[in-house]
Amino acid sequence: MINKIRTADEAVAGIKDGMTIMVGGFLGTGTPEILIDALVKKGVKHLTVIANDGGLPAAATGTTDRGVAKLLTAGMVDHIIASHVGMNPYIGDHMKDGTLQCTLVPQGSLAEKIRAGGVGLGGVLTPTGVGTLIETGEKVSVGEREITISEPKETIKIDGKVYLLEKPLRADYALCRASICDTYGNFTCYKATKNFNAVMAKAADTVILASEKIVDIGEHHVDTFHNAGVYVDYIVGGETPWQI
Amino acid sequence: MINKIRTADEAVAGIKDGMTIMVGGFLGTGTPEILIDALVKKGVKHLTVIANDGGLPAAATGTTDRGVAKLLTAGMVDHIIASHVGMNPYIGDHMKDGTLQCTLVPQGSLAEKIRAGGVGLGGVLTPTGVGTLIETGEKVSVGEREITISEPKETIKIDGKVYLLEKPLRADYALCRASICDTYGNFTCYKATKNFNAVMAKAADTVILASEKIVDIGEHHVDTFHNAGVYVDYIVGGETPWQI
Amino acid sequence: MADLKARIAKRAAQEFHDGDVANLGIGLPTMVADYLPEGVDIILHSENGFTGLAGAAEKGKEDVDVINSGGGYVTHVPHGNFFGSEESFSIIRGGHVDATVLGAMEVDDKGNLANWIVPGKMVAGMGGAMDLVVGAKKVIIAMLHTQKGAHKILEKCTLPLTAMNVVDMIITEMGVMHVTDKGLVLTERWADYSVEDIKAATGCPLIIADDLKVNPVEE
Amino acid sequence: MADLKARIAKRAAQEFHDGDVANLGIGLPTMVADYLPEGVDIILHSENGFTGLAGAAEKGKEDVDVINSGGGYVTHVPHGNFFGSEESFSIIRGGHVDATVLGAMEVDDKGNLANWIVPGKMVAGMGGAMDLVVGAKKVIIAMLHTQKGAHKILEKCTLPLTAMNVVDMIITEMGVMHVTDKGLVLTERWADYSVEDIKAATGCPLIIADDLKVNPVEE
Repeated sequence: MINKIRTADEAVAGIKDGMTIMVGGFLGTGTPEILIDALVKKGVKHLTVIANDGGLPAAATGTTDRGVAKLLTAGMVDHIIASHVGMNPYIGDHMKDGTLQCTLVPQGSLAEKIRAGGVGLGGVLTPTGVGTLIETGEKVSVGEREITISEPKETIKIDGKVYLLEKPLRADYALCRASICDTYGNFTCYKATKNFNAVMAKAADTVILASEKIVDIGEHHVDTFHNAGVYVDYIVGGETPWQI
Repeated sequence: MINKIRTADEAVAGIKDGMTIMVGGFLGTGTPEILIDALVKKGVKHLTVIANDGGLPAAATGTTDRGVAKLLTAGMVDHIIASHVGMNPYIGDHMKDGTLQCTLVPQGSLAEKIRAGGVGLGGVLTPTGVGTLIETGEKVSVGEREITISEPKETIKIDGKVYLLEKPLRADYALCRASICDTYGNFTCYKATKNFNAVMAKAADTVILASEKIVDIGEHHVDTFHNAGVYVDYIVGGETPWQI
Repeated sequence: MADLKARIAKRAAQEFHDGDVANLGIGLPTMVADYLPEGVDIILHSENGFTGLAGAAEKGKEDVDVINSGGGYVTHVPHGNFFGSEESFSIIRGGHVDATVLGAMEVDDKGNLANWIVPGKMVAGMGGAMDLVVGAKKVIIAMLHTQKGAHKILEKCTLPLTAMNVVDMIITEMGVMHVTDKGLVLTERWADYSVEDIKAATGCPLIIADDLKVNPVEE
Repeated sequence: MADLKARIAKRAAQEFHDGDVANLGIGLPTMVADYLPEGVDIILHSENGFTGLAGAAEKGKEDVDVINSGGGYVTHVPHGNFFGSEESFSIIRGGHVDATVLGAMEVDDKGNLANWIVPGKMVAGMGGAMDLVVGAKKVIIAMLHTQKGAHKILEKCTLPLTAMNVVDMIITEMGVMHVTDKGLVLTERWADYSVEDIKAATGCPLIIADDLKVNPVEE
């Protein structure tokens, strides 16, 4: 059987300047920290990051940055596509001074756009955002400047109801986190660590899974694993529970 | 806590002539047989049935009809929307004589149309079926007659690629089957009994879940249950493994 | 003020039926869960991926895998269920949430809602708010009637919208209003606010229901 | 004939790489799994909802919860995974199946494929076939070159299509053909069929590769 086990450094070795990467997690819960750490160590630039949020800065955790915040603080990100960035002031500050592009997507649309990218659909027809600046793409003032936080979108009327056409999202790499996986990459994220991890694992050319626990194949009943290992390219062990 | 437990007869009592019902299962595996039996006993007419297939006739199982075949044999169905009907000759025969309407949908599109109906999307933009009679809706000869097996569909070009607009499917009732559920309706279908059961549970006004096993809430770890109980209106116990 | 907020939360709690699936916004809307009528048991949906949200986790007993959409450690009821974000919003957008209770910066008599962005201020992002108000079967705005005297209930929202035509009802410390095709209808007032008080505090025409109910002021 | 089918299956098996995800049609394509080269381990996707499809279940040892898409009792490898139909086709349509091997009633040099319906005959339905050929990264048609002498490889399919422009290569007992922008290119033939034999058995122009390979006939 194909061997997918890698070290974190090996797994992120192919990530290059200018790539688009997806990062699982929700405000630091369910984020693959060991992969992010390896990527910071590697030190690529000009990334586009697709994630729910901007992670948590050290000021919020009381210890260190968490999740995408590490990439932002390291100055590795040119563009973030997310649904909520208010918990990490780095983003607000750098949107303001024009050094970071931020595209905001309603959380449900974000998940569904990623899914569409991963499952071969041409787009998402959603009622969410109709009649808002997510549809029109109009600029928003952030003090002295006006910035773009959403591109204008097509609307399509179906049986009398208006929907936004939200296009699929894909990435070069997805960095995902599991609570448990087998050596083939079948995986499960416990409780609220699920968030974007499974859907992102569908939507990238290369998928890296960092797991708290890796078990031998056949050790657990097949239905223990909520997500299919066929999506996973590399498996990295050693993810730890978040120490509060 | 709200009590969702019902007998099969109680659960199907609200199903009326002319309704649209979804039935989980794949060639008789994962079909909620006790609900179908109760519905046959009740004896409604002019149903539109949405299912993967036409079930298995007694001739194929060697014992009795299974799945949707029971409803068809009982003459309760006017229209079936399915992806594969070749295993139940009743359908071919009655398409031929014009007494049964059959709409054929590619299996992946069928699942995704049901999902779209269940998750509030305006439709599915799929490459599947482009350039085929699933797009054009042209009639097909079944001997002496020509019949319609697909309505013509709109195509939408997105970034240079053509997609079919497949509209959402919803039903008045969904009859689903679980291997195990708790008394709130959180459920899991083991192995290949999953098929259409979870996706259909999203897409109907009333969802009835027949389960092999019902456990008390909290008896199992929450991540044992792959599907959320909020989708389920009624729970019926007593589903049994298929006796070969 | 605390009493007025409790009044609003208590009234909003009356809108729920046993077995409802609900999503409650942070702040005042969260209080609704504390005032459910006897025999009404609802299940709370948490946007970040579960049903069965319960209270904040006790300090030292946190499960690091269980947060709410604000990132705080919380607990869950034993009949809860956890799922990914695409599924979380399938539940929302698919109409499987019976009601949501939220605050607003502005709401107008067409049911338009603005509660996510203020031009010139920091952009935090909408999170799940846009999906929630479009998807929930019933959208209840629970808030103080004015912002330091300034109108929040308007003829037309001035802030960028969260969604169009989504608000079903507005509950404030002054009264209860329903968004209808004809306009905003006041169906209940509390005895300590007159119809004139409410009209003055409202930035759009107010239709007074024929059977306007007057709720007593609780001590 | 059995030998010729084995020849086709063996050649198709050469197209796989270690770790590939594959979906094999019924009949001849299923045989491909028996001829994988040394060191090539693939995982089979079953449309009805799992990865890790293995052989037919032994009589008396069937797991009634494990069927293949034809409804037959089968087994699964321990690193398999089961999922719902929407997920099964997410894997297919999303390009997560590296290759599919299928039979055809007709295929043409534009890569159009017809393998699901014959006007005038019983309508069985397409099942997952339309999604599979659109979604799989590589579509390999493995079949006998003609149907009792009648052409199956055509300039234009006459039967209703399963999908447009999806076929990548065709493997028959006579040779191996690739669908290209220029037309159908014969890249390999078996020694027991001459180029003229193959041209005569083919209903469309055939471009002969400069480096046409001649495969020996196995005893």
